Amino acid sequence: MKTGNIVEMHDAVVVYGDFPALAGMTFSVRKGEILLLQGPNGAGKSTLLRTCAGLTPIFRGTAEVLGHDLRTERDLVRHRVGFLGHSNGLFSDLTIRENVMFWSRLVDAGDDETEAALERMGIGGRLADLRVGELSAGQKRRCSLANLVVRRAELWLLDEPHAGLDGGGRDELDAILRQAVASGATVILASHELERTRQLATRVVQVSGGQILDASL
Amino acid sequence: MKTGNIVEMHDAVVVYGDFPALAGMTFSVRKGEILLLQGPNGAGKSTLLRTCAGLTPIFRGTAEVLGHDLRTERDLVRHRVGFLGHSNGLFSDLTIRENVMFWSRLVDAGDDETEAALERMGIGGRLADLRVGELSAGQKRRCSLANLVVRRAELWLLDEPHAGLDGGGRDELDAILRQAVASGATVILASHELERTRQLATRVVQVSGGQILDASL
Amino acid sequence: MKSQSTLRIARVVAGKDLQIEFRSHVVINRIVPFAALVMVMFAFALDDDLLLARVAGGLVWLATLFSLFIIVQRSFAIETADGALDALRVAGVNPAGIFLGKALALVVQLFLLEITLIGAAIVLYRVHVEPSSAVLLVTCMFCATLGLAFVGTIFGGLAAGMRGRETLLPLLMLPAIAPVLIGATKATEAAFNTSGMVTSEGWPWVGLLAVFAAVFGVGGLSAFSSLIEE
Amino acid sequence: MKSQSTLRIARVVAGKDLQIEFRSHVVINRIVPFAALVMVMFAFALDDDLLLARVAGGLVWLATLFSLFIIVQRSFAIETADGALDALRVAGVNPAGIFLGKALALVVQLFLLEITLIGAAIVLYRVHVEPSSAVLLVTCMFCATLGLAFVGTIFGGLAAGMRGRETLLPLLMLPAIAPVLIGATKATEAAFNTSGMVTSEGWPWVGLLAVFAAVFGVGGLSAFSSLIEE
Amino acid sequence: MYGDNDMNHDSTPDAVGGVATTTSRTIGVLAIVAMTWVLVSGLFLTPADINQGDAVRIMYVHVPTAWIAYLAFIVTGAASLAWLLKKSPSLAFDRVAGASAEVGVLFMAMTLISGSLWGRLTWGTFWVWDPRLTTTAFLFVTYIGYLAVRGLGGSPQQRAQRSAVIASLAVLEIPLVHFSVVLWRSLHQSASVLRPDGDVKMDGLMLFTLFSGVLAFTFTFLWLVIHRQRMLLMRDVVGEKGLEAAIRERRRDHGGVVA
Ligand code: HEM
Ligand SMILES: Nc1ncnc2c1ncn2[C@@H]1O[C@H](COP(=O)(O)OP(=O)(O)OP(=O)(O)O)[C@@H](O)[C@H]1O
Ligand SMILES: Nc1ncnc2c1ncn2[C@@H]1O[C@H](COP(=O)(O)OP(=O)(O)OP(=O)(O)O)[C@@H](O)[C@H]1O
Ligand SMILES: [Mg+2]
Ligand SMILES: [Mg+2]
Repeated sequence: MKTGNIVEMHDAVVVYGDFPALAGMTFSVRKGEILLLQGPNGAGKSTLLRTCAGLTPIFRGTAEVLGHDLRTERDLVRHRVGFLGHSNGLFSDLTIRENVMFWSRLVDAGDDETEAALERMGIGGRLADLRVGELSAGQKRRCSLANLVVRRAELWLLDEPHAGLDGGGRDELDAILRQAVASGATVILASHELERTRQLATRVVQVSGGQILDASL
Repeated sequence: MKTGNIVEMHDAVVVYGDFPALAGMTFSVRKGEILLLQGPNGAGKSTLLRTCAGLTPIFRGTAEVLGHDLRTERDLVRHRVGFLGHSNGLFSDLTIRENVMFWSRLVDAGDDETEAALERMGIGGRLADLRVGELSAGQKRRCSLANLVVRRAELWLLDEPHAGLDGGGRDELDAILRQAVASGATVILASHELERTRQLATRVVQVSGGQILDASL
Repeated sequence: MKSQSTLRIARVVAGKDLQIEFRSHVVINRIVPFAALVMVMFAFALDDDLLLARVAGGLVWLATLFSLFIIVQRSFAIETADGALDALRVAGVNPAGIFLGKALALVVQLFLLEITLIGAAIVLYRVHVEPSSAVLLVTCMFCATLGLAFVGTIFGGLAAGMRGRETLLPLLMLPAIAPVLIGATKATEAAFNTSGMVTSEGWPWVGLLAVFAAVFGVGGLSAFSSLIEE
Repeated sequence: MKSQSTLRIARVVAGKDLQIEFRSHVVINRIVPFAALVMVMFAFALDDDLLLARVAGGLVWLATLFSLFIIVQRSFAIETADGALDALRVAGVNPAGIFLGKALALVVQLFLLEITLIGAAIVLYRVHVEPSSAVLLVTCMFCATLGLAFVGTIFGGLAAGMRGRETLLPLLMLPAIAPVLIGATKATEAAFNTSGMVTSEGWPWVGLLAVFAAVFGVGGLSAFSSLIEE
Repeated sequence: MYGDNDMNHDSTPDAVGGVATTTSRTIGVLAIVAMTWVLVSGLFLTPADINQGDAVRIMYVHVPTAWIAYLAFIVTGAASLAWLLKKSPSLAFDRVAGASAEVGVLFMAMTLISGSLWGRLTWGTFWVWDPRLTTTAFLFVTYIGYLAVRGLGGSPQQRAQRSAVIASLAVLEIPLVHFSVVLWRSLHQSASVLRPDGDVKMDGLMLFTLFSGVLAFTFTFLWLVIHRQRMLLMRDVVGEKGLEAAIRERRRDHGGVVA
């Protein structure tokens, strides 16, 4: 079932042990959307994002991301997807710059892009040479966002990306996401910051009990 | 210098290695306040809270909490203070109930209080018997809040307590704090959720560069 | 009153640790087989029956030692994984109580392990324990276990806060534990009547173990608070 | 092209690991002393020079083995502490590349360690290495190190995602590594001309080590993706 | 597709339920019959060994359990490989692998115990430093580790994936155990092989009894695996009813608070 959609999920079931965290999810995301997943704690938002990122296998049903079936062609999807979960994925013994450098090397991005990303997230200059282990919660979050920026992904999956960021950081993040979408990317984010993310999102989806309740515009 | 104040800090300096995270802080908190610390990432909010909790030693200056000098009488303070940091302090191999039980046993609280706290945080019933390792981010946060509730502290130090909680959880938390204050406790919290916490707080303090900028009402 | 509360805390903490073990069966399902295999490997590496019986005592305790690293690491991974130790500190939970509690849990798990290993030694290394030396053996195990548990808790708590703890812990513990290793080895060899030792020669070593345990027990009780405070 | 990118990834990953080691000096400052201490302790426990020289080879590799547990644990603690491994997986970074990279970093660190230990053995246990057997010794070290690094990376990656990994890792690794331990011991004894072995007898064992390394190298390259997946 | 395969494989009662029960019932009966015969013949009909005396009767348990344990681990390895290699395998492979490994560990334990008893009677000791014995111990612990990994939960695919890799590596140990004696002798100069293998003098009946023992344990193995993997099937809620019920309940759970 090839559609132009970035994400196409049909009756997807994801189980942890014997608990169906996703209880038959059906939804689709069009290119250029900023989709906001909202719902109570334990609804299944993080699981949904991890599934789209190919981190958690689907037990039943089908899921296509960027036109590839997640079960068979996951590897073709991965390098085009950027994922930010509850953890930052940083190496605490390295400095901010070294962390971002590591990622830009992996994706063959130039050092100038690294510097640009650092500046953008306001962790250039003195901070850039601090061990990540010595950073504050928000500074760490900023660093992992910089890692994400240098990846230039086509599909951004963000789990509570605003958590820990200060006002300025949140505005910056919103700007980055809008810019990414403008340049052809698609964004799905889960968040409890309704006031802010409702303005950011082009569509809001209610997740609860492991399924989509209603998709209101 | 005995004052009636719950927290009395004067020119307090806290250093990590050679970096002064708190660069001479002077401020005081009166009984029954809900004090909101706000400021940019890396301002020193978490450090300030950890210092008040006696987790981080003072390098210079003086700090009194609940009328006791933090350097000499920290042990007299501790059991009267409740602290919630960026991490939850849970045992992931135990169930929610066992985690909260552990704390209530430590403080000699009754089992009924445990159950009450669980109900209150919406993690009773089926959830209460799940391994904490199997919980969602927000459910974990709720559990650590339940741990805090059973402690019945006189001074609550909360670092971004709303992070990860859904709308309902945030309202519940606010209610809990207001109630605690009503029954004689004092609350200091750091947060980036300005809209919400501004309404909750009785006083807002701007922290930046390891200092108090201005104490506006 | 203080001490009374110390004991209560200790009971709660130990209860929690054993509950976790009971839940995850880590010691039973993983560490015991590991230790047993270590002994098989030692024996095989030496492959010389006479020699084997001679060094049996040493091997038992060497295996215990390496398992101790793992058990201690596990015991404090529980506390630090999600900042629970911090939470205990802030809550002003009596550190002496925490120390006793964690040590107690370690004692139980270690004892279980050692019994298995001694059993393995008797089967694998063909050592004999006369009833007369059984009491020596048990006392030795008891004192050694106490010593190991106390040292383990002290350094486990010390390393808990630090980064790279998985590498720091063994380095810190090894020298501190060497005396136990040697004393226990000698006493056990005496109990086994191997390497030319007779039972009676074992008791002085047990005395050493007891003193060692006492020293580190007292040390831990008084110093643990300053250890987990950074 | 694929393999080319595999190698590039491997270089980046290994570079990162070594950079971290260079920053934190964990192997130099902690594990090497630990291993050396282990050897001293063995010497103590056995206290019999003839015997010691005889089992020197085995002790070197036993010490290496126990250090290996720590190094591997450390190597993957880096990746899992803050979910970096997850990030690498999602980013679709070629798993074979990650495997090679981590293994390579391990090889470097292990080799450093082994040289120290052999040196220690020569000093502490008074073993002699004729120039003629030096080449055997080096080849043996090389093959054994590869084998250990591959096995370590495979099981390190496997345990990385799991709870109670600090206890799971040793249990899984020990049986897999036993052949290396035995083979390397025999070869080293041959190189030392101890326990009645002459240099020439060492080579079959080195062959065994080489086969072992090859098997686990290929296995790791092909299976690592399925290991760190999910 | 994982899911759907699983559904038609497991959901239809006669896929596992029906067929399995009839088959397993017959197998169970066969197992009992064969086992009884082995007991009778092994304990009473077969002669005692010239130099080993009645101890030799242990052989009828020792050898079959050892061989069937091999078989079990090979089955585990095969199922695991299938899981790894097939593009979209069914979880049934994983369950068979797990069940077979459990039974294998059980049998290997019996080999170890019967062996050490036998050793006590013939060599006067429970254990000798024979490569066969040592490698057997390694093999045993390897699969204990395998079961430990399986016990860790997470998503079924995750468990299957990880344990499958271990199983397909671990199976390589079996030739190591089998040929250890030969290997050791060829590599190891001062070969400490205390026992030339299989030099037990056997008359026809003994041999026949031995192989009927092998048969009996094979049936037992099959019976246990079939039932065990069905229990595992019950445990992961793959059975359609289980999953559907769980999904329905999950859908009803709105965390108390939903806008
Ligand atoms: C703990 C002690 C023992 C263990 C772990 C053990 C293990 C094994 C294993 C794994 C096998 C299967 C070998 C293969 O076919 O690959 C085996 C076979 C056999 N064992 Fe044992 N064994 C032990 C003691 C003994 C003793 C004491 C005897 C007799 C004196 C014995 C006699 C045999 C015989 C006759 C076979 C079948 C022929 C062969 O394949 O070698 N075993 N044993
Ligand atoms: N362990 C540490 N070692 C060295 N410096 C540290 C350490 N922890 C924090 N710092 C520094 O102290 C400063 C204050 O950190 P703190 O966590 O208090 O900030 P914060 O106000 O909580 O920021 P955020 O809003 O991001 O949580 C930061 O600039 C940080 O770089
Ligand atoms: N590792 C796990 N094992 C078992 N169950 C799990 C696991 N992780 C999550 N769950 C369950 O799956 C459900 C969904 O979890 P998920 O993290 O997706 O919720 P969420 O929507 O992200 O919640 P939150 O808003 O708190 O982050 C929860 O009920 C949780 O109990
Ligand atoms: Mg979540
Ligand atoms: Mg902070």
